Parts: sequence; C-alpha cells; structure tokens
Amino acid sequence: MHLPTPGGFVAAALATATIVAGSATAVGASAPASPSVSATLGGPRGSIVVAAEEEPATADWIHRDAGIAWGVWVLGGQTLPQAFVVQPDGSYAPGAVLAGEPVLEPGPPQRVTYRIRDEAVWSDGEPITSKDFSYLWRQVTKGRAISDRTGYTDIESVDTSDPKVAVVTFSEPYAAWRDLFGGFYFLLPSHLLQGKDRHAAMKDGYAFSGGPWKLQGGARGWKQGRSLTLVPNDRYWGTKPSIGRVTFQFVPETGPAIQAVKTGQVDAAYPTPAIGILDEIEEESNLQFATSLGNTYEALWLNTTKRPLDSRAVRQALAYATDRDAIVEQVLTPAVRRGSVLQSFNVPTYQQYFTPSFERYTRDLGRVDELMTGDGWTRNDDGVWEKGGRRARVELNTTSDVGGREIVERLLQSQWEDAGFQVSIDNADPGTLFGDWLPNGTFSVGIFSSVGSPDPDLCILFCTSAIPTDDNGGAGLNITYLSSAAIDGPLTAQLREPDAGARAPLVRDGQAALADEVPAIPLYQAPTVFVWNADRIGGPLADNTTSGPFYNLNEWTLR
Amino acid sequence: MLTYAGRRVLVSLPVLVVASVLVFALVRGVGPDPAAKYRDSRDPHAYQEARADLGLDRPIVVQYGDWLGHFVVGQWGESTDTGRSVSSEIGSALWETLQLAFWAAAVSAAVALLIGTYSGTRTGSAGDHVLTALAFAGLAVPTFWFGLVVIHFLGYELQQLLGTDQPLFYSVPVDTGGGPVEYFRHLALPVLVVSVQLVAGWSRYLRAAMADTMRTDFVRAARARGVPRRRLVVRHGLRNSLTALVTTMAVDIGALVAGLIVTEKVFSIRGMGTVFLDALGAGDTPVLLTWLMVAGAAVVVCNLVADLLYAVLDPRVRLA
Amino acid sequence: MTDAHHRFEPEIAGASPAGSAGLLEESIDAIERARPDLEPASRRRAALHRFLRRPLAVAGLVVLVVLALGAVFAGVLTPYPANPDLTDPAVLAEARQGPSLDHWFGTDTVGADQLTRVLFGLRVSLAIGLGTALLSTVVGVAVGAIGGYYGRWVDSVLMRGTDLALLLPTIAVLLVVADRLGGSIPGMIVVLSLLSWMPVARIVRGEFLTLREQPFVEAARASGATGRHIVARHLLPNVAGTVVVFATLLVGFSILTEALLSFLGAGVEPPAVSLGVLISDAERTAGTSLAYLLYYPGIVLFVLVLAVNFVGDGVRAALDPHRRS
Amino acid sequence: MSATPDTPLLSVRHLAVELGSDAHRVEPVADVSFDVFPRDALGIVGPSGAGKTLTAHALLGILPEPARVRGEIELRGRSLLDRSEAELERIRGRDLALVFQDPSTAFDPVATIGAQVAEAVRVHQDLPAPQVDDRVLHLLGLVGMADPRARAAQYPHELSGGLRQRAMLAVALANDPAVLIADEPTSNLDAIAQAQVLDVLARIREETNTALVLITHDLGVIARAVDRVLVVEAGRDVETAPVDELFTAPRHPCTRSLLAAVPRLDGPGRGGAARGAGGTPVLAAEGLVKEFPVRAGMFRRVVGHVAAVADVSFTVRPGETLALVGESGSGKTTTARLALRLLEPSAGRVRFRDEDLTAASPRRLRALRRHVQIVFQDPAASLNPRLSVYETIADPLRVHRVPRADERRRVGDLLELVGLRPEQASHGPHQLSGGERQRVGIARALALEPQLLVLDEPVSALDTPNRAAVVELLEGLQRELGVAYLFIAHDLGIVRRVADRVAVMYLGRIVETAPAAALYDTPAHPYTQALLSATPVPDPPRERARRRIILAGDPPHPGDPPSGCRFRTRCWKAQAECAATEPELVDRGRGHLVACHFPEPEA
Repeated sequence: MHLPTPGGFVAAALATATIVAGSATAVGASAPASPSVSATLGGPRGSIVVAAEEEPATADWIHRDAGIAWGVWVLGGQTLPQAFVVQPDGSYAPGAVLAGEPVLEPGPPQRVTYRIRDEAVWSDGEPITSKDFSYLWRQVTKGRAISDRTGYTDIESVDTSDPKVAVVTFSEPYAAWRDLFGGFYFLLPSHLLQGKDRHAAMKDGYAFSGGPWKLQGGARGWKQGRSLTLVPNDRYWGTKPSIGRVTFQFVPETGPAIQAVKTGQVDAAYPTPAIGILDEIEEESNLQFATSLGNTYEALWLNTTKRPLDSRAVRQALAYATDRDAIVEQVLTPAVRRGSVLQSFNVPTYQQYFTPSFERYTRDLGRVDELMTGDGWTRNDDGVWEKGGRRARVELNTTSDVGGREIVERLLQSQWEDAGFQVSIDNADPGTLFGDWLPNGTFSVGIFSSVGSPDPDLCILFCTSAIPTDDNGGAGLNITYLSSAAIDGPLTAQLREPDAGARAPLVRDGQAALADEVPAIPLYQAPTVFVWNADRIGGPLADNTTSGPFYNLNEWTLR
Repeated sequence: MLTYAGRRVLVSLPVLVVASVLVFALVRGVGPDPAAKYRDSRDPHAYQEARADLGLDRPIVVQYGDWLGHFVVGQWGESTDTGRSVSSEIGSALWETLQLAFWAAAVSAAVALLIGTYSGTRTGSAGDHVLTALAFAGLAVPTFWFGLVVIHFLGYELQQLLGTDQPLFYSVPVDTGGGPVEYFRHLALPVLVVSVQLVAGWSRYLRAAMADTMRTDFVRAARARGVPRRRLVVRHGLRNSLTALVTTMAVDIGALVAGLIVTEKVFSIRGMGTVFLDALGAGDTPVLLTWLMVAGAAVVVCNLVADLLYAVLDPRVRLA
Repeated sequence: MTDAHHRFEPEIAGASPAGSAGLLEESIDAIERARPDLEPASRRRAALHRFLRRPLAVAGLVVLVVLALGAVFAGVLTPYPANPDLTDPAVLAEARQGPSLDHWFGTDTVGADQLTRVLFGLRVSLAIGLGTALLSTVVGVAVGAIGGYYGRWVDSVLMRGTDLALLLPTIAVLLVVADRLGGSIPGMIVVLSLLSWMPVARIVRGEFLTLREQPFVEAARASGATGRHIVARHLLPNVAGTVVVFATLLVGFSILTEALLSFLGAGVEPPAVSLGVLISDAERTAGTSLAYLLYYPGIVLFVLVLAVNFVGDGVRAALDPHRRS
Repeated sequence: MSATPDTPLLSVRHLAVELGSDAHRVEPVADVSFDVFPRDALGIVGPSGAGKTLTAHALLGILPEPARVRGEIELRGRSLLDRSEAELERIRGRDLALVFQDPSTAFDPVATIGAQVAEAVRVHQDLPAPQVDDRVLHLLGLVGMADPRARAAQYPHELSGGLRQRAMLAVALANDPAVLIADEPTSNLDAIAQAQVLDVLARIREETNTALVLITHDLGVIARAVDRVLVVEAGRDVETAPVDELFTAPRHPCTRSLLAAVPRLDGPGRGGAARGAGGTPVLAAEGLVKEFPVRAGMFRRVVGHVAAVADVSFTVRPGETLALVGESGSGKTTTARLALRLLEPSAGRVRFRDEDLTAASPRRLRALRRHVQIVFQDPAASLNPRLSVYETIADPLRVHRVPRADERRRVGDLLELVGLRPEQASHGPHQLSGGERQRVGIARALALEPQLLVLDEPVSALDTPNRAAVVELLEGLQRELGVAYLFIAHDLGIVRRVADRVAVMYLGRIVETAPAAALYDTPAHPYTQALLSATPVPDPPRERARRRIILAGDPPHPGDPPSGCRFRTRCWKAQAECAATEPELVDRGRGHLVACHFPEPEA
C-alpha cells in the first residue's frame, strides 16, 4: 500500500507547514539550555542513521524545484528559522527566532510586526535581523523561477529600520499571512547572500545555519542520491542536540526501509505504511513505532466536464454508492490498525476550520436510485443506468505504480457497478496522469492524494479561478473543472479575511457547498508510521503529522 | 588494429547521430511533457515560464539541433527535476552502477568460468545435469522477485538465525565508513542478484563452446600427441572457447550500464536505473535524453572492445 | 542477460568458436544416421525421439501442459470467481487469509482467492508470451528474409536499424512507450514485440546469408528459379528449426519482460492481471504475514518460464542433432 | 623392451569397436588384425566407412566416450587396452603418433605452428627453451619447409593445406615416434600438395626409424608410399599382401574393385578425338576476367583487386568434354561459376550457342539456364536437407512449370538414369551415401535436359570406388544424352577417362590446352608436366621408376602475381625472359596450345 502525494501535485502548492523549531522553542523557553550545560555533559556524541523516503531536489527552498515535505523535514527545518511553526494540534506558534507572537494590525492597511529574539544569530555569529525578512520578501517577489509568490506579492513594504523588528505592510488584506516567512520557506542570511546568486549558493546545500543543526562540511554534507548528514550548530540559541551526527539515508521504498530498520542498518524510518508492516515491526523487540493519520488525504476527483459526471445528481449518487467505511476497513486498518473516513477537505488536525460536511454520504443505494431517476436515468437490461441511449460510464484513473490504490479501485469498481454504473480502469504513470490527463481534462475519476494544510484555503482547489485554462497557462489546480458560484462565494471571501474568528464560518460554508456539489469525494487521511530502534535512540520520540517525526531531532538522545 | 578501432569509431559516430534522432523522437514524442510538473505550481506563470526556459515553445527541429549541439560539446544542461547539472546526476549514477556492474561481472566471470569448464568437459555427467538445471533456473527467475526474496532471507532471516544485532549484509546503501569489509557487505546482495543471471548465461555459453571445442579434431589431435588432460582443457579447450565468450561478456557488460534498473530499485541504489525511473516519472527530459545517449554510447564502446578483444584472442579474425 | 533481461540472445547453434564437430564425430553421426532401425522413421519421429530422450525437456513439457490447462480452465478449476463481489461483507471478511485447504494460495487483500487470481494471471502471462513470440517471429522472419536474400539497401536499412535498436536499452525504451501503447493485452504484445522482432530478423538474415551461398541454392538459381521460389522452397524451410527454437525461447523471455514491466508499473492494467502484476502488487509484503502473496505467484512465474525454457532447449536439441546434450 | 625386425612393434588382434547406446549398437570395426614391425611401412586401405579411422583412434585410445573396444592391442608385447589414461598419455605422441586427415581442423586455430610443435616436444621431453626451439626448427625443416623460422611464427590459417599437413607431420615426429599413423593425410589436398606430402613421408622413412602406417582409400597413394598393404572392408580385414603382389595379383574381390576404381594416367583415354568437333560451340567464353575488390584503411577504400580469373577463353562443343584442371586457387571454380553467370564477370563474355549470356535480361537468363546446368563438388551441401530426393529432382521442373503428370514420369526416368532405386525417391539426403547424393545432384542437373553440364569437381569429395562409379555414370550419360561437359578437376588422373580436351589453369590463366591424348602423351608446359608427375600411378614398380617433379611451395597470391610468366617462381626452367614478358598461348597445331617461353619440344 502506498499513499504518497504524487509528483508534488497539490502538495507543493499548498503550504504544508513543517515546523521544526516550534517545540524547540517551547523547551528552550522553559529551560534555556546554556552552552555550559552541554559542555559538562561532554557535548554531542555518537551518530545515528535514519532512512528518508524522499530526497530534496534542491536546498534552495524558494526555487520552483523545491517544495517536497521531506526537504523541509530533513534539512530546511533543521537548519533555518521560520516566523511560525504549526503545532501538532494544528495551531500556529511563533518560531524560535521570534520573541513572542507577532502583532497583527488588520488595517487597512494590514500590518504585521515581527520582533526577533536578541540572542538569535546565524552560525557565523552575525545576528538574525529584519533585513533577513526583507531579503526573503524581495527574493520571492523579484527572483526568477520561484516556487510560489502567493501572499508575498500582496506585501507593500518591509520596514527594517530596527534590525530586531521587521514591520510588514500589506497592500491587500491577506488571510493566510501566518504562512509567510514560514511554510515551505525560511529566513535566509541576507548578509551572506545579498548581491550573490542565491540559487547557486544554496541549491546543493549550504554551510550556514540558523537552526539546531547544520550540514556537515557545508554542501559536502549532502551526497546527492545517497545521504545527507547533519551535525549540531554550536551557535544555536535553543536546545542543543546531544547526538553528534545524524545521517539521513535515502531509501525510497517501504520494504527496504523496514528491512533496514529490522536488521539494524538504520536506526529509524518514516516509510509509507504497508499492509502487515506493524506485525513485522512488532516481531522485533527493540523496535518501537508510532502511527497517526497524516495531513495527506486520499480523495476521488471527478472530472465534471465529462459525462455523466457533469451532472450534480450523478456525482451525488456516486458518493452515495461509495462504501467509504469498507475502503477504510480494507486499506487502512490492516496497515496501521486505525483509520476513519475523512468527511472534509480540511483534515481534522486543524479543528478550527474542520467540519464533517461529507458525513451524509454513506452507502445508500436507495438514495442512488432516487437521485439517478430524478436526473432522468433509467436502468437498462444489464442494470446499468442509461439516459438518452448513453450509459453511465466512468473510468478510474490513478498512478499505476502505486500498490494500495489497486485495492481502492477494485472495491470502487465492485461498489459502483453494484449501484448501476459501468466502471473501467485506466492507470498511468505519475507524469502522464498529473502532467497530461489532469491538466488537459481527459481523465474521468482520479484517485490521488492531496495535502491538508493548517491554512484552510480550499479556493486553490475548487474556485473557478483555479480551473486550468489557456490564460493561466493550464496551471490551475482545480482539475475538477467545476465552476460553481455556491463554492466560489464563501471560498473567495475567506481569502481576504485575516481575522481567524471571522474566517472560520466562511470556510465551513465553503465546505458545505463542496458537499452539495461533490466535485470530489474525500476518502481518508493517509496513515503514517514512525519506527525507531529503541535500543539506540531515546528522548521524546513521536510522530508529528505536520512537521514530521524529526521536528524535535535536537532533543533525541543516544542510548 | 588502431586503424580498425579508428574506423569503428568513425562508423559509430553516424550511428550515434541517428540514435540521437531516435532518442529525441522517443523522449519528446512519446515521453512525458518536460514542463509538466510546473502545472502543479500555485504560480500561474510557472508553467509558461518553465516552457520558455526550457525552450519548448520553439520548433521541434530547432530544439533538437540545439540539444544535439550542446550535447556534443558536453553541455548536457540541467535536470528539470533537481536543477542539478545532468552531467553530475549521470556521473554519480554511473559511478554507482559501474561499481555494481564491475563486481557482478568479475564474480560472474569467475564462477561461470569454473562452471562452464566443468560442465563443458563433462557433458552428460550428473554434475553437469545439476549445473544445467541451476543455470536454467537462473535464467528463469524473475530478478525483481529474486531480489526481494534475497533481501528477506539473506538480509534478515540469516541474521535472525545467527542471532546477531549487526546486519550481515546491507540491503540499502548506508554510509558506514570505508574498508573492504563494509564495501563487501554493501555489494554482496545486489551483486548476487545480478550475478545469478550472468553466471547462468555465461556458463551455458561457455559450456556449449567448451563441449564443441573438446570434440574438435585439434583437441583430439592434441590428445593424440600425449597432451595431458589438464593442459588439453586449459590451453586448447578454454583458450578457444574464451574468444567467443569474452566478446559476449563485453557486450553484456555494456548492457549492464542501463540494465540494472530492477536491482538498483530493489536495493535503493541511486544508479543509472533508478535515475532513469525518477527522470521518467518526473518528466525530466534533459536527464532522459542524456541517459539514453550514454547508455547507447556504453554499448558502442563495449561492442568496440568486444571486436578488438576478439581480434586479439583469435588470430583468424582480420580487422580490415 | 542483465537483471532486466536486457539482451535476448539464447544459445542456438553457432555459439562455438571452433566450428563444427570433428570429422570423426561427423562420421559417427553418419553411422548413427544410417542405423537400420531409424531408416524408416521419418525425420519428425527422429526429432521427437531426441526430444523425449531429454528428461528436463519432457518434464518441462509436462509442467507447461499442466500450467496451460490451469490457465485455460482458470474459471472452472476453483470454486471462486476472479473478481468476487466486493460489496459482499462475507467476501471482505475473507481478506488476507493465509494458505489453507479452502484457499491453497491464501486470499488477497480484499478476500479474493489467490489461486484463482494466479490462474487468471497465468492465462494473461501465457497469452502475452505466446502472442509476442508469434508477432515477433512473423515480423522478424519477414524482414530477415527480405534483408537476407535480397541484400542491398533492404539489408543495410535492416542491419543499421537493428544495430541502432540494440544500442538502446530495451527496458528503458519499453518503459517510455509502454504508457502510450501498453496496458491492454494486445497493447503489451505490440510493445514487447517492438524490439524483440529484431533478433529474430537478425538470426534469419544471418542464416539466409549463409544458406544463399550453399550449393543447393546455387543449384536452384542455376535452374532458373526466381527469388520467391528460392526463398519459399529452399531457404525458409531451412531456417524453420532455428526460428521455432527462437520463438519458444521468446515466449519465456516475453513473459519475464512483461512481469518486469509490471513491477516497474508499466504492465497490463486491470481488469487483466498478469503474474507480474500480482507480484508487483505484493512487492511490499516481503517479510510480512502476507508474504505468501509474493511467493506463490513468483514461484508460478518462475516454474512457468523454467518449463518454457526447458521445452525450448528440448526443441533445439530435437531439431539440431549435431549439438548433443 | 625393444623390438627386433622379427617381433612386431605393434600388434593388433581381432580389434572391434562398438558405438551407440545399448538399444542401437553398431560395430563399425568388427575384426581387424595386423602387425607393424620396426621401420615398416604398412598401408591400410579400404572404402570409406570401412572403419579405418576408428581403428587408428582405437590404437591411441582416443575414441569418443560411448565407444567400447574389444580385441587386443599390444605395443612391444604389452597390452594397451588396460593402461591408465596417464600411462596412455606417455605413449601417445612418443610411441604412437597420429596425423589427422584434415589439416585445416587438426591444428588449434589460436596458437602458432611453432607453439604447437613445441608443445608436442615439451609434453614428452623436458628440454630447455632454446633446445625446444632448435628442435622445432629442425622438425619443420625435416618436413620440407623452406623458411622454418617464419613458418613457426605463423598461425595455422595462414598456411596452405599442403603446408599445414606437413606441419602436422612435424608435430607427429616431434618425439621420434616408434609408429607414425597417417590417417588419409592427402585426401583433402590437391595433386601437387599430395605429391609434396608423399615426398615428405618418403623422406621420413629414409631419415628416421619411424614405422609408418598409412591409411587411405586411394591405391595410387599406396603404390607410392608403402611396402605392405592391409585391405579392410566393413570393419574386417580381408587381405594383406606386399604392395607389388597386391597390385599384380589381388585376391579379394574388394581389393579388385578398389584397384579397378583407380584412375590410370597410363590407361586408355577416350577414343575418337573428333567427337564434337565442328558445329557451333555450346558454350564460348571470351576473355573472362573476374576481379574481387580488396578494401583497406579507415574508410574501407578499394585499394586493389585480386583477379581470380585473368583473361580466360575456351569453347565447349556439343557433346564433348572439356576438362579444366588446376590446383587450388587456380581460378577454375570461379571460371565455372562465370560460365553459368552465377557470378558476374568483370570483363569478357560468355555465349551460349549464339546468345550472349552476359548480356541477357534476368528473365531471359532464367529461361536460358535450363540449357546449362551444374553439379557441385560437395554432394552433401548441394542438396537441400529439407527436400526428399523426389522433391530435389523435381524442383527444376517446377521452376519451369513442367506439368505435374510429366514431372512424376520424368523424375522416375531420371532416378533410373542415374542408377537410384525408385523407393529412394522418398528418402531425405541424410539417408543417402555420398555417391548416392552425387547421383541425385546429377539427376537434378539433367532434369531440364541441358545441353551443357558444368561439373565442378564432381568426384573429389568421394572415395575411390564411388569416384569410379560416378565417372562411369557420367560417361554413360554423355553417350546416351549427348550432353557436353565442362569438367573441373584438380587432378589429371580423374579426367583422363572422360576428357576430350583438357585446359590446364594456373593462377587465373590457361597455360596449356590440348586434346586429351596429346596432353597426356606430350605435355608441353612445365606445370602440366608437374601435375602429371604428381598424380600417383597404381603400379608400384612403375611408380617407383617415374621421374618425380615436385613443385616447391604454394602458388603465389593472385592479388600479386609474378611479373611475366606467372609460373616462373616455381618453374625449374625459368630464365630472365620469363620474368620480363608474359608468354602468349601459342598454337602448336592440332588444337594444342601452350603459353610458355620454353615449352617441351614437340616429339
């Protein structure tokens, strides 16, 4: 079973916050670790090896080649500061670099004041300043081949008159302002990069650090295709790592990764769960694991330009024809012994904006008949719905190299055929599905995952403005091609509502509209499994669905 | 011989040029859209921008000429997936693959030589039957399946059996410092998987050649003049059978450069094969194009080596 | 011969660098040929006799027949459907049961009987193997015959073309095209034949080049025979043996290649399921309690290819008496 | 224990060799007994398949695995059959040495001649390297190699067949073996090379103590080389006698048939030289040239040409036989293929009757071809292994769309004509003997009732009895059908009986052409004389008395022919003039033409 975010689709676009420094700050605040304490303990020692499923494409985090969560988990978040970090409960907390919560003035003009911690310094001893905020803003807005400029283009100015205070003024209200100077992006040392080719300086790794770790030997610490090695950053002001060296070894496949942990080749792994994986781990007395339901969720994406999916009744009927409980039972439970049906496109991790709007869709063939008949369909001799001489025919499309989705396909085929739909299957490699079939609208029902984000913006997935067209270069993410005023209304409004309290109802309205229109059907949250060798690693080990299990790597200890 | 080598290289050049057309047509015609991944981007201009950057808006013939022109002078461009230079991507992958290929070939050659000689000089014996059956098994076993089985049984069960905490062999590449022992523990399993097929193929080949050679008049004539069996087998039998085998081996080794896709995938080795799979999945056209050309060039080089070896080993072959 | 079965080059006659067997061997052959008890027997009987004398070939044939019957009668051999109704909770409740008397190969992740699926997979794999062998052979023989007899530019184009194709790594090329052409069973056959007709063509061409210099072909030319007559009457019948052997081995090769493409995500697509797809689906079960899903189809695939190759070797021995055991 | 002239060195009693598995057992050698004495020269003679070669291999214990040997073989009074392999290894090459029939396959192709001779020396003698080298050079000199050092550095494929066989003799003599067994050492050689090898054998007998056992099917060879003869047939010895006695008073019918089959230079030629004279020639070749390009260098440029046939003209008149004779490489087979336009000539013309074959359109050529047919040298290769005898003979008929009913009758007639049994029509080529196969080839050639048959060494791959039978058949067919023959041969002996006229070729040119009688009685060209001398006469006293002309070495490479007279490099008459100008064919009257500056004066 394999439930990744394919090809960076959607995942890259949504700023999945991956915040590492957050917990470190909390710990550091309560019990600031002084250099002398570590010194008396003899300093960091020993080394561990961790299997990493994906390798960052580039360490230039704002470049368009960046954008995978693993890059942030194993390198970005370990080495660079961010304004906000998302907590395990989905709330935003100020990063280790800030001295307290930033101050928001809703305006207009909207204005945010970030106060930088006095002791926050780069690894060369230079202080982290408001110029670093300004530098990031300018690079994102003015640079070439930038991953995502959203929000930054709404900034009018960054006041750097006080080196320890950055004042950001917006030209338009921007609701997702907490994702700025965070998310997949990091503050960069302007004093080192100013006037230089940022991309060239950073893409293969960098020697500087503003986090608990730094690359061993600078760019040499990252052996492309093989491994990435971190050592403690002596100048870090928060909790200092007690482990002398952490090597992330790139092992893309689940089987080999588990095998490697079981045999002691690596000390921890965070692989995509597979059926039977927990039994296998439990066989080994020295292994411990933690599972959770992650922010990545699996959904059925309906191409609403294709018959019969252009009919809302048919889409609703399909939702009623689907036994999502059975799917969860066959796909999630055997793998991680837990799981529940996802009822929204905002994962419940971020409770403030979550509403179980799809709850009404449980398998109900009576409702299917009702909806289909009401839409003018009749069952033909084969028991298949027909209208105007044409059958209700859908095709399931997913990436063919992904094991577990074939179970979903087989279950759906059975369930939908049983409900009177004709179902065929045509799979493709990720390049074809995401690069061709989706943007060109030639698919029928896509099965793939998306990533839920702490910021509740669903407009990017479902607004009319996000439909791929020639105007936007075919780059829009609304591959359901559904243009609905009922959806556009609340989802567009929430975009410009910086106040969280006022924003939540709008988001929930949008979700209700989505459940009515059914451009997509959410299935479940992809599970995660974090496994480690307890004979080797100690400390507060746990999965963090947003920030990854390495969010507190600096607190890990070696046994 | 130098003239011959020179001529072969000259003849190969147009072949490679035509191959480049084929490769370009294949990758650009049938393969993925090089800019596809930027369609995911939240930035509405990213896709158009990327297409322009990649020069995809120009006529295809111009693109081909541009690519070939740069390719010939060693400017292989940058990966659209990682932004790194294609030469470094391919270079590091090639290094990984060549190590695997080298050891697999060396081990296989040694084993195949022993088995082929034994079987070829004792055709019909019980030992020959057993080895023949094993060779057939080696040729029939699906590599990817075998790799998974090997990882489980030799990588895990064996360790359990011996009750050790330390891994016996590595099934994933882990930087554990240097040393020949560590090197061996890393390469043992993948080399085994690759070698099964090579040994099977080569030993069958050598066995057939050996059996034929041992039945020739000249071996019988050597026997008739009192040449002892050992010398008969080594100096006449093996020496004559090797000519064909060595050239076959050279060609097979050339094919290994691009042919270890499954082994590399199963053992998480970032070699030519996995680079190809990633590039194909990511629509990384610059890498795909260069990759195919490098694989083709490897075959050309190995064919050339095969021909030269043949000429060196067999005085009857005239390189004209 | 690489892990990707990169090159298809089975050992057929002519592997020997030293040429044919010695004169004495030939004279002994002549003596054995002249054996009175073989005299009335037809050539076919003699070939059959040679085949039956090889225990491995016979065993391969028996196994192959058993597997083929299993594939043909996949639907009736087991009491389970290949695609059970997955809305039935009773079916789903059967999911992930290890091998038992009821389910010899266990059940898969949704409760379907794995033996049934393996039999259907066998059917698809065999169909692809046979189809590819047939298509490649027909195309290869046609092209090789034209190139080998008429030579000149046809031959040049053919040889340069196949040279070129040999430069390109098979699996890589197949992966690139598989997504466009593959998926269905006929599609897979076309994809796999795309490159495998070439070795057939080369072999046929090579044999033709040798044969057309043979005195018996010169005799036919001297009698005023046309090219068509010579090809049809004198050349093709003489390459038939080689081609049959080659085609047999191509069956096994194609089955393995399809399985490999499936493993890499470019094999046949549902509802068709090949042995390779079954193995690929179970890729992550190695070492887990579901490992039987990986082992059984793998063993069946292995036995199938082994049997095909044994038969191929037997056919080679039967049709080529000069190369014994 | 040494053998005296009275006690045999090697004694073979009731030797039998069994082959095959239990179910299909055959006994190609059933009962053979003979003795070899010191300095003896024993000939073992018999038709092919008589078990001669297996006997030789049995003596050395090198039969292939499934073979079983019965009887007794004793070397110097001690049995060989119960020796261990290690003991046998010491005996092979030192006591018993074997020379194989085919020198092209008996050498390891990847080792130099010198290395292989040296290996033979080292296997039995522990000598320091320089002495081994000396020994190698001595041995190569002994077998008549002109430049032993250069030869030693060459690979087998770089030597001609004759030289290779002599090198093989050097290997066999490496350890001064007690007995040298030569298995058909000249059967694969042309007449000149055969004469050279027989000459070496004679010298070996003079210069060493080695006893010789010469296995052959050719009684002509026997007459020249041995003292005693053992005749074997179907695996049994049937007669043994001193050589003179055997030829003058053969006792066993097999011996007599063997003798009868030997072509005799001194025998009667064809009567009536006038046959076929006059009338339009069936075939006329005019100035035929065939050049093959030689390519070299990086760009495979044509850097020169090898003229396999350099300006050859001849005519074949209706019903007559023209023999074209020359040693290997003389261009005679190329000429035959040019005559049929199976090869395109580089220059010159071939005319069939009044029609220019060389200019005929493909369609016209196919139609004309039924009149000119060919029989090939190798009867095995010239039959399609997939076709039955009937289908093979009927094939040309089908090509020319003869109705099926006629076809059946015609094939039946042809089978009878060439002396095959009707039931053999359904047989495959593999079920036929060599002679029978050649008869099928002849029947196929005759199927279209040609006016000319090109016979490309039709009997040289056959053993003596078959040779005689096929030649006889050809004679009969000519009488009956009036077909003209262009008969290619490397041996003047074989064509003595059949030829009306003979043309002798050397290095791509005709050097002498004459009516048969004139050529055999008064050969004018030195090369013709050498060819005649090289052909052994099956009459031991006469053979011993004949003047020997042994040509030295091999013919020069056709790519670089000598200036002037092409034969001058091997000619004992050569003068300065020969190098300067090339002799023209000069008519000496009565159709006798010769191209030589110093021809034998007319009688």
